[in-house]
Amino acid sequence: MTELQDTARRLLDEGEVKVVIGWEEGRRGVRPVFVTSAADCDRLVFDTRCVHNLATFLNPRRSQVASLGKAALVVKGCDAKAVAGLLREAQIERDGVVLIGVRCGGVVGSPVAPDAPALTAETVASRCFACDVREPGLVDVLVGDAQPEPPGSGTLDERIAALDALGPDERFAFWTNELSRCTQCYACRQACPLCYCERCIVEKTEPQWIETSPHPRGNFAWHLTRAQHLAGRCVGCGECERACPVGIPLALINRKLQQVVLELYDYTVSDDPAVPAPIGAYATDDTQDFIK
Amino acid sequence: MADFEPRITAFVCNWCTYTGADLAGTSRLHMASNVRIIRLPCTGRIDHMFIVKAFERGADGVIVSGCHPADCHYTAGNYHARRRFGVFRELLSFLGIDPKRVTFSWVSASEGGKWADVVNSTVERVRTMGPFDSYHGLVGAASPADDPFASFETPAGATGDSAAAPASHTGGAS
Amino acid sequence: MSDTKKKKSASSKAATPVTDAAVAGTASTADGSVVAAQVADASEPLALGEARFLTSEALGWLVEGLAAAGTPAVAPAWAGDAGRAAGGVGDAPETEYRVVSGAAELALGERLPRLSLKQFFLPPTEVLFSYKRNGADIELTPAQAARDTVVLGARPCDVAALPIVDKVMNWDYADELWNARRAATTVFSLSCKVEDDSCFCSAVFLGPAALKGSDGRLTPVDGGYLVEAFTDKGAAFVAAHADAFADLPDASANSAQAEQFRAAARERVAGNLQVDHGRLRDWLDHHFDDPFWASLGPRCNGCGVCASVCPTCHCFDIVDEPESVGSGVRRRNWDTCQTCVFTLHASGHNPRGDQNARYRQRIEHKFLAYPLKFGDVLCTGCGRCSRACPTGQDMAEILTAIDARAAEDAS
Amino acid sequence: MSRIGVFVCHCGENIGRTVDCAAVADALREHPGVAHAEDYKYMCSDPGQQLIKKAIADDHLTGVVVCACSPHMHEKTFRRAAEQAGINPFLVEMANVREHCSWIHEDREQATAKAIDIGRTIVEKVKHNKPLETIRIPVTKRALVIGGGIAGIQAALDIADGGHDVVLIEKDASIGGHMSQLSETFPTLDCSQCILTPRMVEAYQHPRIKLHTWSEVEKVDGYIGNFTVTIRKKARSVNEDLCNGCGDCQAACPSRKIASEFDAGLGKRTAIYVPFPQAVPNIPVLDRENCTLFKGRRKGLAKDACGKCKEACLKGAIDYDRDDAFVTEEVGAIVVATGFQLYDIGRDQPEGLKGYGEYGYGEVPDVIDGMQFERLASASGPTGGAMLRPSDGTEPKTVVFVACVGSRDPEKGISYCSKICCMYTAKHTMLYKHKVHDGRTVVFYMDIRAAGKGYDEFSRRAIEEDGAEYIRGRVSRIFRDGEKVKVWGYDTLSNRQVEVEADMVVLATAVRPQPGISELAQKLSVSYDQDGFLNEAHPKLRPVETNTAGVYLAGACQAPRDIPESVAMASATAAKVLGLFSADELERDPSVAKVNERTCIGCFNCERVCPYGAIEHRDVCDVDGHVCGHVAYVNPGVCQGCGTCVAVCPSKSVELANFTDDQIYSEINALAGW
Repeated sequence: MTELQDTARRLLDEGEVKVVIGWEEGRRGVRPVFVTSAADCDRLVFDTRCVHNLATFLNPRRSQVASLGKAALVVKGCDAKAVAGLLREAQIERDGVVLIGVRCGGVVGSPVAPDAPALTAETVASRCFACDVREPGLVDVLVGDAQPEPPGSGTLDERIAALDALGPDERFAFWTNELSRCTQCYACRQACPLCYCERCIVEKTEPQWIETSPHPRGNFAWHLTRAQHLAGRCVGCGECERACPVGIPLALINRKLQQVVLELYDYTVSDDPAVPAPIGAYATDDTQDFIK
Repeated sequence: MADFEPRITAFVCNWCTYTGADLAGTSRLHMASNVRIIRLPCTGRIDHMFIVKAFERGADGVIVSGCHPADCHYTAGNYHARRRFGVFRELLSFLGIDPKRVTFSWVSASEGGKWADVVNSTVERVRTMGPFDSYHGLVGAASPADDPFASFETPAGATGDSAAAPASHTGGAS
Repeated sequence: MSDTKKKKSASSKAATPVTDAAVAGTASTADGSVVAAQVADASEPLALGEARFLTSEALGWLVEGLAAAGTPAVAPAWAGDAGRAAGGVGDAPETEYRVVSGAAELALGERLPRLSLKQFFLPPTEVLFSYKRNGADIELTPAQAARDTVVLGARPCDVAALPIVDKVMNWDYADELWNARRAATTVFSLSCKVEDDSCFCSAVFLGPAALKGSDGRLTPVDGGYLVEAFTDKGAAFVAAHADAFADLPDASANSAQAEQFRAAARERVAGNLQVDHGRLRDWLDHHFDDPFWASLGPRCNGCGVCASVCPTCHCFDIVDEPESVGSGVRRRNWDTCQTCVFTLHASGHNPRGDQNARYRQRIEHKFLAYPLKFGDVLCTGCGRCSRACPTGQDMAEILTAIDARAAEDAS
Repeated sequence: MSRIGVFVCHCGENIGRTVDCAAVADALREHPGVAHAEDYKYMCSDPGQQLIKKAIADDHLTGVVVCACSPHMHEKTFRRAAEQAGINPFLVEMANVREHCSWIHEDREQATAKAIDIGRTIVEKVKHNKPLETIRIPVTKRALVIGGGIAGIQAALDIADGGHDVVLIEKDASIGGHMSQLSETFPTLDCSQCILTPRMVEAYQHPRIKLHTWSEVEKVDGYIGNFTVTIRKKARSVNEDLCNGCGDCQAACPSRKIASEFDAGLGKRTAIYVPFPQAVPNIPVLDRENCTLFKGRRKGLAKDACGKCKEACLKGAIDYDRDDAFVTEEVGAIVVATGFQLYDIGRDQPEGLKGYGEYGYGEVPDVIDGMQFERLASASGPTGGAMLRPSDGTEPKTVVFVACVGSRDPEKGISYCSKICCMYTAKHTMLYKHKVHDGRTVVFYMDIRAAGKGYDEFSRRAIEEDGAEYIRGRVSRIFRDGEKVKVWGYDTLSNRQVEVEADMVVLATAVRPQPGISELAQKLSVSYDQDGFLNEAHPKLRPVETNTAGVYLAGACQAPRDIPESVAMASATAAKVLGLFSADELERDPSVAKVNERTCIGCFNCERVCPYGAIEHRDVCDVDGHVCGHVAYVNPGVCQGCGTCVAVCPSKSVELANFTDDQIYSEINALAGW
């Protein structure tokens, strides 16, 4: 912790950055914080409640953040993967941000807790099971103690397997029920570090491909598109699901597509921006059993 | 369901499949009349939204077809399409939209016969699957238990054509 | 019913609203007028009805009976597995308002429902009319009329939002759809035991047992609920389902217990937030460009979840959705001032260029613009915005901060 | 409000027989936005076109739909007609109710209903058609030819003779390529140099040809008609302007034991050298790898270890401090003629090839490849044309030739046929026999592929007149046995093991693309196949074009080619180039992609998928003029209109003209409730 705070203090003191984006203890659990003076660096914390993907704040179109000046970002594994995505897709420049890596052994489901819960198979966020990054790469500084693998929890993959085992009609019923609650508030989009478009396709009229009315038909179109646009890009940070005010299990869809791109194109999203995403590339011998 | 005539929307590339379909015509190969073709320059141009919108507009099945690998008029459009649809197909399936309702095929300009097969086999497959009511009825479909404000929805009839149960539509003859 | 009975019941209930008003009163000295209004609102219907007893079992078969009769009964219910996905460590199971049909679903007085009651009066999407072109002329089918509905056990903060939004829905144009649903719906609130430190109803002229907007009220007592009706609608519902509403086992004891329950709740919530709305409003009025706003924007995702879950946010968007060539539906959908497209001009210019400006808009609409136009505030202190915010924006904290600045300015 | 005109063609009976054309016209007349609908026997006939023109004028049509045949049939016809009537041709679309309807259905009712749907779909599309103008691109009438072999020389001469300037670049010190190394050529056995050298000189002296030898393509920018090519002139250490090719420097050079590339390693050369006496230009290069002076400098010696060539040069042309220089050339077209290399079958192999260690090539001196044999047989070769084997300089009496070494052998990584080996092996047996009359030649082969004018007769002559023994089968092992070279093989016709005691073995090794071809291909954004040969635009109809407009292919860079084919391709590319240069402006189909810079977020997915490299980066500046971001820009001169970029754009900020989202959405929408 002090290591993190000292690093932040040094960066601000030396004027290398104007703001350090990390986590602080709020009135209700931890939350993102924007520290602009060295004096405030002791507010910075990192523990199992730091679930937010801070890479969202690097979206160049978040002018209220950009206007704070050059930033240092505290990143755990999933944040670093998202930063790599932004680099891969030319949204930011590497020397435009300082990355303070924190070793991460997994996080819990929600940042809202009086103090950091211990990680157990029950408390750990199901997505951490699929993450093998204990030490974020790509970073300028790495702080924190070495971390063990997160306690085993394949619940996400188990739920997917259970859905896969159903027939199409049952799956359709499941998702119709889930998606019928969607109000198309787009909190999932806003929370996603890789949904950075200034004008989202859903906001494009002429033509209005996706119906903005939150009836199940519009909601299917929205979530199909969101998932397709994230295929091979999603870092699996689960922020979309956490942001959803009506608890739609979006992580199931994103995780499923992670499994698909791995199986079809042998691709796993990493924190190495040099590795190209699977969509936008191709191999002449790509699988085509589904094409007659 | 005997009188059910599937409605199939086909998205095809201009250089191979569309020309192949032309060849089927010049060869007078008779085939089912349930398919409506939308011509595009290349499978690379085909967006997954086309498929979704086709279903929204009452299609019971969709065909996506273009040049064989290595034959793409634009060298690589079909390769990119192949990847995108490889993923999208899995996505549809996971959300319970039976991928058997979508036929992906390579049909070259010389394969008029294959085009006829693709058309007939797709129509027959979708015919046995029945109309895609579950998707067409999505507006106002949810029951009150699922959808708290369904009781405030207008009846499906009032929300336009495609929300009405399409079981009755009779393909070419309608 | 005999006069004495009527008086008795009237006097026995007189205490309740006054104390609620008193709570509100403590919240604001500068808003005497508003407080007075509260008291008036609250005390007016007291002549009606009398306290009844609804056992938990009776509530169960009342709900089943309504379902059987085809009358939608909306109540807090378990959300089921859905929603656990996003749940935090040790969170209580999610609940939601929905049309219920059985006792097992009911979750009265449990965790605050995910979305407020708003969705039943201003649905996330609703049909205004559908159109169909027949040759030269166009055939319009208007939206379906609202159905008689009863709401059982809603949170006072959700119920209070209804009359607050009524003012917006009727000040220039009378919104038929909203008004029709209001007229067709009978609302029974449930005295609240207060959820957590995000609640601040007592800081916005309300309280855990506020009557605002309620046709009747349930208050937990041993074995069930003490039921009061405050409007004709409320009384009519009780009368229509007399078999479910029994006499109180011990009227005075039960009333005392109910009042005790409410008092304890008021006690718990009062500490969460105290602001002076007069000076707060005044500060907002003169600090449009205050640097303070720049401290709120950066953290905000601009997702507008706060507005989706808010019982009083009422902005909507109107869209035409084609169903084919020449036919389609005109719909009204929820919208929120927190998204960048909300104020985006066709020219590309956006008067609310960043999230700082958008978050300021949220605060100023609720605590400056609405009060100036309608009195009262556009907030019922339910605290959903704080709980739902993915990045931890905290309304109570923000109001405290502004109030502190206001206090400085005042002195 | 749209005013669409619908014209339903009966096509005589072709459509009318199964489709009720009048009914189609009636139905579409009722469709929103249709201002005029009629049917007619032959719309494509002159009276038919007159109907359309009249309606356009009378009803002020904003769009035209012709329900008739395939757009591939008559789209141009009707667009021209509309243009004559004064509306933009791109406001006209065909509804294909013949090939896609009347010809493939029998039920009149269903066919008619379908024809109405097809018509509706296209009407809805045309409502969103926009007037488009043909794209015109200025053309720089100057060509670049990459590679100075026979193909490159031919292309350069043809283009130059056609009246346009040519820049010819060659990576070696001299033009001439492989052909200059050959002794005699099949099937005529005429002396290779005798026919090539004059062409080399002609190219060198041609007033319209600018020659860069010892040079390579560094960078290619721009597009058809407007390429900017950066050329790296490798440090030659000799000033071309001063050198008069006297050769004194070579005479003076102390290091004389360097294997000569020109003699395929059989001969020796000096460090400063002219590759061969007839080299063009006759200007030496200094091989810095093997030069004593540069070896010394690399070791960091204080003072230069040599300098004899500089002393010897009376013109003072030697310049040790010359560095690579870069020149840029503006050209309108590029001919790629980079040729081939022979499969070096030594033990160590790159890119998944296995080599033929079992043949002892590179270990047994008397096992040589075809090019080395050419040098042995050549009058200008290391032996002055005497047939002497490398190991001991004696005359080999038994020579075994092995065909298909590498070729047609997927196991070893190459599955294609190298095409020229059958012929040059036959030639080799003859060249040998003509020099060693009592010699014996044995040829191991798979099949004899002698398709070509006079080719089969030629290979027969080798057998029938010059007594070559052809054994159908593969060779399993070649190894040294004292003075001899033992060849173990198998005769598949007589089903027996064969062992031949040879004095020399000649391997007909496979033809492979030049090293570095993939890098060049990327610079030109030309695709190449799994073997590294460059891809033509269409194997049948566009054999010398590539998918990058303005870039053409000649010779063995596209596939194994013999001399006549290479020359033919070269002339074909010249014809293409001259055609391109025949007009001042190039006309392009306007249905290309365009980026909406207001909503583009610069993720450059489009760039990743564009097959033509048509996407460029554009800076976006804030009000103060500071660069605050980047957006994509589609170069309309390069874009071919496939639309792949549109499908991968997350914010839908690219539109493909005439296949816009609006048009496609409307087509899908038109099918609702059919």
